[in-house]
Parts: sequence; structure tokens; C-alpha cells
Amino acid sequence: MKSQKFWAWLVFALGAAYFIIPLAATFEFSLRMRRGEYSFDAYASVFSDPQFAASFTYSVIVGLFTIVVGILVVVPAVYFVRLRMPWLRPFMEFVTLLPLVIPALVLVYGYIRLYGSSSLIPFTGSVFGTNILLTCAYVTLAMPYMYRAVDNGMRTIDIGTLTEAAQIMGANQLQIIGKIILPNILVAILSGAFLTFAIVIGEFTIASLLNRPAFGPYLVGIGTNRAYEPAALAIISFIITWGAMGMINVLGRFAPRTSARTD
Amino acid sequence: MKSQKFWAWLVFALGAAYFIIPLAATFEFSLRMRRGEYSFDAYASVFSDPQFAASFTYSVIVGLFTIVVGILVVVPAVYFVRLRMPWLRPFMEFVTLLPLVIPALVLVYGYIRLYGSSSLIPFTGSVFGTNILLTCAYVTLAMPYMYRAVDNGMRTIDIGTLTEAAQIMGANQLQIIGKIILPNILVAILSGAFLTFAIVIGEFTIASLLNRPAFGPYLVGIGTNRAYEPAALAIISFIITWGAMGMINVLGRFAPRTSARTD
Amino acid sequence: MPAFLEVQNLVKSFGSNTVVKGVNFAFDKGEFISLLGPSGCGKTTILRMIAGFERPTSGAIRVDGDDITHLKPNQRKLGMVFQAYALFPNMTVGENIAFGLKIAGMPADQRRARVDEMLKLIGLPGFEKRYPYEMSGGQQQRVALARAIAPKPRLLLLDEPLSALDAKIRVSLREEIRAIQRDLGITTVFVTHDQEEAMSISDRIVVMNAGNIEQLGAAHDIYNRPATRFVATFVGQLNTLPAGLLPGATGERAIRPELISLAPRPETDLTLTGTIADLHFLGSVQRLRVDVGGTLLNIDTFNNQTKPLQRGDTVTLHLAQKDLLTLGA
Amino acid sequence: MPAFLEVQNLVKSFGSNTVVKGVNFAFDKGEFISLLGPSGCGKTTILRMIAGFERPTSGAIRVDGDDITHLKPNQRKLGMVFQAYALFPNMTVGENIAFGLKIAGMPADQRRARVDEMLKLIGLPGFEKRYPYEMSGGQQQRVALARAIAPKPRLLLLDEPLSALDAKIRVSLREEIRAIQRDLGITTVFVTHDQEEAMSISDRIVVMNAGNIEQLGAAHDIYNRPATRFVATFVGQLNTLPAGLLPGATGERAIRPELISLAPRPETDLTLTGTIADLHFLGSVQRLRVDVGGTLLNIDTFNNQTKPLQRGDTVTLHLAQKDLLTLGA
Repeated sequence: MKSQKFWAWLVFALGAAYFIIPLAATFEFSLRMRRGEYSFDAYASVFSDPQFAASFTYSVIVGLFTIVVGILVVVPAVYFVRLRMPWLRPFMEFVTLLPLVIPALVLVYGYIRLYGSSSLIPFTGSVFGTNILLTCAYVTLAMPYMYRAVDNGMRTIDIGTLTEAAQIMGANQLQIIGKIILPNILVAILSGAFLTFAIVIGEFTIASLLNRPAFGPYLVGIGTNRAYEPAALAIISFIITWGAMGMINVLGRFAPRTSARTD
Repeated sequence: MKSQKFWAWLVFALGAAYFIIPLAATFEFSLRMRRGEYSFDAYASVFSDPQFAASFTYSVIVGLFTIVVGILVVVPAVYFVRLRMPWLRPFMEFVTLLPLVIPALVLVYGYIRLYGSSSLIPFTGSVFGTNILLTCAYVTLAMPYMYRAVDNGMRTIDIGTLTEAAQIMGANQLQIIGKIILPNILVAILSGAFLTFAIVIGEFTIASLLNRPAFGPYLVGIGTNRAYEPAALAIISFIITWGAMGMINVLGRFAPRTSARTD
Repeated sequence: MPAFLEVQNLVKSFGSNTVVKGVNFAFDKGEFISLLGPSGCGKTTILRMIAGFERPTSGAIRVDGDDITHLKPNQRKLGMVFQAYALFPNMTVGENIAFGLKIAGMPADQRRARVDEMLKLIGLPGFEKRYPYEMSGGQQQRVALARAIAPKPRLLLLDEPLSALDAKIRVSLREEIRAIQRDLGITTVFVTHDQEEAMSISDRIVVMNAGNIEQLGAAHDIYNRPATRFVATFVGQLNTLPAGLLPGATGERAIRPELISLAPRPETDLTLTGTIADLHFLGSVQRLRVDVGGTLLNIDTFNNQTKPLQRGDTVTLHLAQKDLLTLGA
Repeated sequence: MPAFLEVQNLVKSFGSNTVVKGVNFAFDKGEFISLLGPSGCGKTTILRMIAGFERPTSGAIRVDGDDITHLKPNQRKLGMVFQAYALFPNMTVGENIAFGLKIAGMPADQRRARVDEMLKLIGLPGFEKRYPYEMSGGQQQRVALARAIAPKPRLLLLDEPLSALDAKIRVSLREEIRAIQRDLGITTVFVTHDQEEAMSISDRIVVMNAGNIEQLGAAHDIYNRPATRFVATFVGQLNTLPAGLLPGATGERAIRPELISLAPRPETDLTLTGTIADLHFLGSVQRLRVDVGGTLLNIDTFNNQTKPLQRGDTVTLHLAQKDLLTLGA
């Protein structure tokens, strides 16, 4: 028994170290801009850069649109598949896993071919069109997380029986989704939304291929040109994502206990 | 009932189109290298490039190491946490989600600081060290998937009771893990392994920051310099990942029915 | 008086698999009806067709003279209680009970009064602010019952509502359901695979097997005069007496365990001798297994404090000719 | 003869919560012992301490004279059957049963013979190539039993092995377990919360409540001579007769439902008159609820074909002074 406890703690310590040591090292480095003493100069330098605010704001806005589109696509799809076409579920799982394993590049090439300036729908011909394209790409990228979050949420409530219980009491389809399904998977949806947000904030490849002024490319640009600011930025973006994750936990705690959470 | 079916199918069709249309467009474009007719010239060009084979082989090897390290870290950790420290599970879930939301950049900066040529353990000082660092980064990156796959696998078997049943019959810890736990989560482990493999094959950011000759940077390099080859490459890497995904399904079918699968 | 609930030639096929094979029955207003049978006999499918969740392949369902066969579930004005409680987890008990009333457009003050009335009826006054997860299974199922009857449905459907509960709660809740049903006079269809449950609660029972009705009648009739071999063996326990065991019997006979006694009764006119092969003390009832010339007979006797029986004791069994059943096909 | 299984002053605390509060018992070789009590009474914790999965806070456990209190589970040479079957899903039935033998180093041919013997014993010959998922719950649990007894353990531990099964299978499997246990003469500890199960199967029963033993004895004793109020109400059903209901009684008395009859018996010396408030036909048993001056009494009678009783009938109840229980604290 004793030795098992020791091993368990060792495994735990190694896992924690894996994440915490690089983080601590980065933080320590970010404080060393001023020679000979620790200071927050690197952070001051980051925050005074107008590009920082601009690119961050841009990514936040794209992130919010991505979340809205993602919810509108995923929630009804998961609901109908679970309820009416359960045999479609393995296929859905497969499809929603694809963005994880198809390099994002493939999708972007496809989009550029389809919507390039010489195509029928020249999305990339205008800034607005490119923004839409970027949002679409992010919806795809976040799909695995959003789908899993919502699917897990619907798994913990018996949507079939709840739907029938509401139907027999006279409720129509809209009332069922609005009053029964959505409130019960709210926490799951929020958790999917925060993950989506975190992914969009940190994404680099697609934004840079589409040449949009997003936070990811800004991060990489700074990373290759400066010494201490990248470390500060890394810590800042870690705090943002940590905040988003923490928010999920807090919301989960406030929600009624039966409300579905991802497991 | 009729209208519900219609909506369900519409949602399904839209979802499928979202993935299939860009794919089809990419494929069509990849065939147009020779003017005026369809041909596989772009594919021939890709396969004849020695860098293609070199970078692909490199990524496959790194992928295999990543899988081995990932399994050795994750399986015992999940087993002990589930069995002895279930109160640690929410924390584990949180920790293993971090790589999804911390921009990969943060980790890499942290690693470079820690293991840079001027540090105590100068991993980046040698090619071998950098390869180790890359593998570590990929293990981290694939952690969310490997953890979830193994955790789901262990969820479907009651490891607590199975462990006790084996113990009372005289089995020791090693016999329990080797004869009872591992065989029952084999499918789950394989599914995690294939996902890891697919992620490593397509990864760009970390490989390029560490300046390793991996498949992702090669893909991007081609993408910015050539016209038709990127499309062909996209299709090739899609087939590879599709194959990996298909393999999971096939293995799942051959495994004994009670063997755990990810849900 | 025409029947209140009428099912005519009801057939349901899933692909080539016909699970309900032309079922007919008619019941009066206020009756408590059980559909009893093993799993897969079609009882749940019939209930789901009455509710509107399944579309009959052919046949008709009428409630109070209205043909509801092709109505949507939300147009049928029925109440239903599910096996899995199916309370809305995001709503309090009060909101759950008020849900159907709100959908029907009842004003808020009337709703509140009706919810209070329902909570009193199910013995949970003051629970309206609780959430379902704060309550036990038995309490949740009572709330589900209140929710189903609050809008005064024409018919109450119960889909194995007790099977997820513990044995003790199961018994007390079924008595409570029966009492409420009797008070309100609401026609109720109850689906169960538990024969004791069906017998204890129902006015009439429909015993089903493989998509057909085997027997329809009161519990007493079904138990004492089973129409088919299936009913005789599915409902209650039965001892089979092979031909030759009883003097003068020409074929196989059967008898219930409680109709064999260790002491003569006024009506007994047959005796058998055997040895006790096994005995189980179950509290109020003691179950004996007696070996009579190689045939094992189960006998139920009430707990008797005076002289405990032992394995190996020789006993004389008394039974009455009139209690013997002849089993058909 | 010293006791075969002995538990001395066994205490188990989880933090500040003491769930087993100094329990003592000693049983002979070959006994079938049940630990009976409501959930949380400590019965499962005692079993898990005997198995070695929990470490006692204090006290000792001895089997056949050996102190096993501090041995690891895999050194104790015990067999155990779990509620959730716990068959290894990756192994066939044969491999499951052979697992313990293989660990113990038995040669392959002896293993094969022992597996065959075990499969015959549990009535599943020819099943060795099946996988657990291909079998019903009852079959899986029988395999789990075979797996537990194959290595000839010193003690067989059964942790609510029947509670995941259907009512009918539960009854038949418990009889089978008892028969096998008797044949092999293996000392067995059975944990259950079902009083009927415990009474039907055990040589002796340990009735537990809140970490203490309330009574220890044979089923017959516990049912008919309950030592405490808890035992009287937990084991079997009980009617409480308030002071004044019976002529001459000075305090509260209690009586079992089957000891009240509608006809006089030789030993009855008291009568009460009441009206039938409710009656439930349960098949072999008919349960009446009779209102006697405002007190509701439950009465069990056997199914009687001749004259069906009705709600509202006035009946005379016969009972015997000697059957009355006086409940203590």
C-alpha cells in the first residue's frame, strides 16, 4: 500500500513538473528585461504596443463569432442525431474528429481554392470575406471540442425521455429545445465555448495563411524579433486561457447540480 | 415527424458539405497540373521529391516515439489516479486539457529557456537533444487525446472491482496491470495512439520553431512556393489520417465486444 | 355506456418484425388496467402507441370516442409517468408540476393553487422549491405522477414507474398510486413485467405474450383460472404433478404452492407423503421443497413458532381435487 | 473446537467517522453467515476488512487460527464474489475460472480438470469458450462463484452477489449458492440488505445497525424473538398495537401480519373486530389492511378461491396472546 502511494505521487509530481517547470522558467525569464534585477518592464513594453491591443481585440471578436456559429450548428445537429438518427452517431463522431487529424492546412487550401478571388464566391477577394472564411475555419477547428462538450452534456440528461415527457404535456419542438434541452446543457455549451475561445486566441497557422491581423501571428512575430517580450506574452496568454478554464469550473459550480457537465 | 426528418437530414448534409466540398475542390485542383486535362502529375512531382520521403520518415519516427512515451506516462497515471486518488481526477482533467488551450508557443518558449544552449541541460545544443525536446512537446500536445482515450477505456471497465477480484485470487500489481488492465483497454490505447500519430504528422508550429525537418514545415514550405503540389500533399496527408482513423474502427470491430472503446 | 379506452386490431411492425399482432381491448372510465408480460411481449409498444410516440402499422385507438390514432403526442391530452422519472432537472418541483399547465396557458395564480393541491395529494407539501436531484427516487417518482395528473389528462399512462425503485418503496408507492387513482377516478394504463405488482394494483389485467393477448381479466380470475399454460406459469408459482402421482389422475395436473398444506383443511380430499428436501425460512412464509416419489413440490406455509421443521422430516401433504389445474397448450 | 472465523473488537474509522464500532463474532467451519443491515450499517466494511481491502483501525481477524489482520489481500487465500460480477472481460469463462489456479502455479492439465469440475458444479458445462459478454447476468454470477471457489479458498466472501439480478433469478441462484456451499462445506460470509434473502439462506445472521451488532442468531430466532426494536422492524413486517386496543394490555404490543387470522386457530385466545380498508391480491398471498378502531393492521392470508373478500367487509381477527411482542428501546 505504502509503495503504491509513493508511485502515485511520483507520477503526479512528474506530470505537474512537465507543465509547471517550463511555465515557471518562462515567467522568471520574462522578469529579467532590466539587467540585474527583476521587473515588469517586458509586460509594460507589451501593453504599450498598439498592435497588441489591435490583434487581441480582433481575435476576441473572431472568437465570439466562432462560438455563436458553432453553437447554432452543433446543438441542433447533436440533438436531432441523438434523438432521431442514433445510428448516425458513430459517423458524426468520426466527422467531428476529422479537424483534429486533417492538418488545418488542408482545409485552408480547400477554402482558398473554393473561395479564392477567381472563384464563383470570391470570399478572399475582400477583407470581410476573408474574415468570414477565417471564422468558418475556426468553427471547423473548434468542432471536435464543441461537439464533444455538447454531446457529453446531452449524454448526462436522457434527452429522449425528457423530450417525450414534454411532448405528452403538450410542448412543441421549439418549447422543448428552448425550455428543456438548452437550459440543461448550458454548462456543457459554456465549457465548449471557452475551449473554442482559447483555441482561437492562440491559433497561428490559418490566420497567418489568410494574412489576418490576429493574436497568434502577432505572438509569433514578436517571438522571432524580440527577447523578453515573447516570454511576457506567453505568460499573458497563459493567464487568459487559465482564466477561461477557471470560468468553466466556476460556472459549473454555480449551475444546478444535475445540469450536464462534460466529464 | 416528416418535417423533423427533413431538418435532421439538412443538418447532416450541411455538416458533410462543410468537410467534403473543400476536400473535393482540393482534389480536383490537384489533378489540374497538366493544362487542359486531369492528371496525377502533381502527385508524381511530390513523390519524386527526396525531401518528401525524408521529412515524412522523420515525422513517422518522432510519432512512434511520442506514442510509446505517451502510453508509458498516461496508462499508469490514469490507473493509479482512478484507483487510489479519485479526488485527483478533476485536477488531472484540467491539467491534461491545458495543452489544448495554452498556445503551443508558450510551451516551446519555456522549453527553449529551460533547455537552451546556455542552460544546465542544453537539449537544444545538439540535434539529438532537440529531437528529444520535440518528442516531449508532442507528448504534451497529444496528452489531451491520449488521456481521454485511456480514461474512457478505463471508465468502461470497473478497474476497482477487477483489481480487487484479481488481488483476492493472489495476483500482484504487475500481474493485474499486465493481464487484466492492459488487455482490456487495448482498443482505447490504440485509438489514442492513432490520434497522436495523426497530430504529429500534421504539426507545423513547434517543428518549425525548433527547426526540425518534419512533415508539417515541409508541407507549408511547399504550400508557399508551388501551386499544385500543395493540393496533392493535402490529399495525401488526408488519406494517411483517414487510414489511421479507419484503422481504429477496424481494430475496434475485431476486439472482444466488452473491450473498452472510447465513446 | 361505450368503452372509454378502445384499441382495435392494433398492429405494429418494425421492418419484418411484428411486435404487436392485432390487439383488441376496451375499458371503462376509471378502470386501472395493467399490461403484463415478459420483456419483448409488446406491452410497452402498445403504451407508446397510445401515447403517440410510435405510429401503429394498422388499427385504431379511441379515447372517450375520439379517434386519436393519428394525433401527435402533444395533441392527445394524456399524462404519462416514465420508468426513469424524467423530471426536468433544470426546474424545481413546482416548475415541473406547473409545466403542463403553463403550456396549456393556465394563469399563474391558478397554476400555483393547482401545484399546491398536487403536492398535498402526493404527500410532499412544501417541496415546490426543491430540485429533483435533492430528492430520493421515490419522491421524484411521486413528483412525476403529480406532474402527469396536474393538467387533468384524459388517460394516465404508467411505463414501469416502479422498477427503478427499492423493494420497500416499490410496495408503498404502488399502493399510493392506486389510492390516488381511485380518488381521482382517472383511467390508467400500467405497464409492468412484475406479476405481483400487476395483481396487487389492477382492476383488470391484460396478460400478453409475443405480441398477442393471452388472457384479459381480474387478478383473481387470472391467478385461479389461467386460460393458457403461459398464463399459468407466468403468473404465480406452480407445481406440476406428473400423471400417476395422484391416484386416479389420467394426465398431468398442476397446483399452486399455497394450496398444499401440512394439515387437513375442510375441503382437502387428497393426500401425498414425502420428505422435506429443502426448506427456506422467508419470514412470514416458510417455503418447503418436498420430495414425493422423485417429484419436488414447492409448498408455502406461514411461519409457525411452535414446531420448527427439519430437512429429512417425513410429512403428509393435503390438497383438494377442486384446486387442481389442467394445463392446456 | 476453536472458532474457524473470528473477529475481535474490530473497529474501522474513516477520518472522524467510525463505521464499525468494535464488532466481535466467531463462527464454526462450514457455517453460512449473513451480515444483514441497512446501507451504511458497516456490513460491507467488515467484509472488506476480512478480504483485506480495508485496513482495520483496531481489532483482529483470525481464520483457522491464523491472524490475517495485516496480510495483503493476495496473501489471504480467500475467495470473493462481487455485486458487479467482476469477471475479466478479456478472458473466456474457462480462463476466468483458471485465473486463480494459474497464479497459484497449478499445472495446465490439472487446471483444465478443475475448470471442468467447476463448470459442472455450477450447471454450465461446455461454457468454457464463451466470453462473459455472451452470457446473462445470472450465468456470469455463477461463473464468478466458480472462479472464487476453484482455488479451494479457506473462506468464501459474497458481497451482495444477487442484488444486480432479476427477482426470479435472484431466488433460484440463492438456492443454488446455498446448495453448492453445503456440498463443499465451505465457510461463507454473505453481505446483504435484503432480510428475506438473509433469512432464507443463512445458518446464522448478524443483524447490524450503525456499526454495531444488534442481534446474532438463526433466522427463526431473529424473526420470532427480535432482541431490539430495530431488529423487529427491520426483519419482516410488523403491526403495532397501541396500548388500549387489546383488552388488558398495559403498553404497546406488536405482532407479525401472518399471526393474525380471519378464522380461529387452536392457539388463538384474543379477538378484534374491524373493517377491510384495502386489500391486495398478490397471488399466493392476499394482504388485507383492516381498520380496527382507527388503527390499520396488515394481515396476510393465503389465496382462497371460495369467497373473495371485499373492501368494507367487517371481519373478526383472531390472534394469540403468546404471539404478541413487547418492543424494547
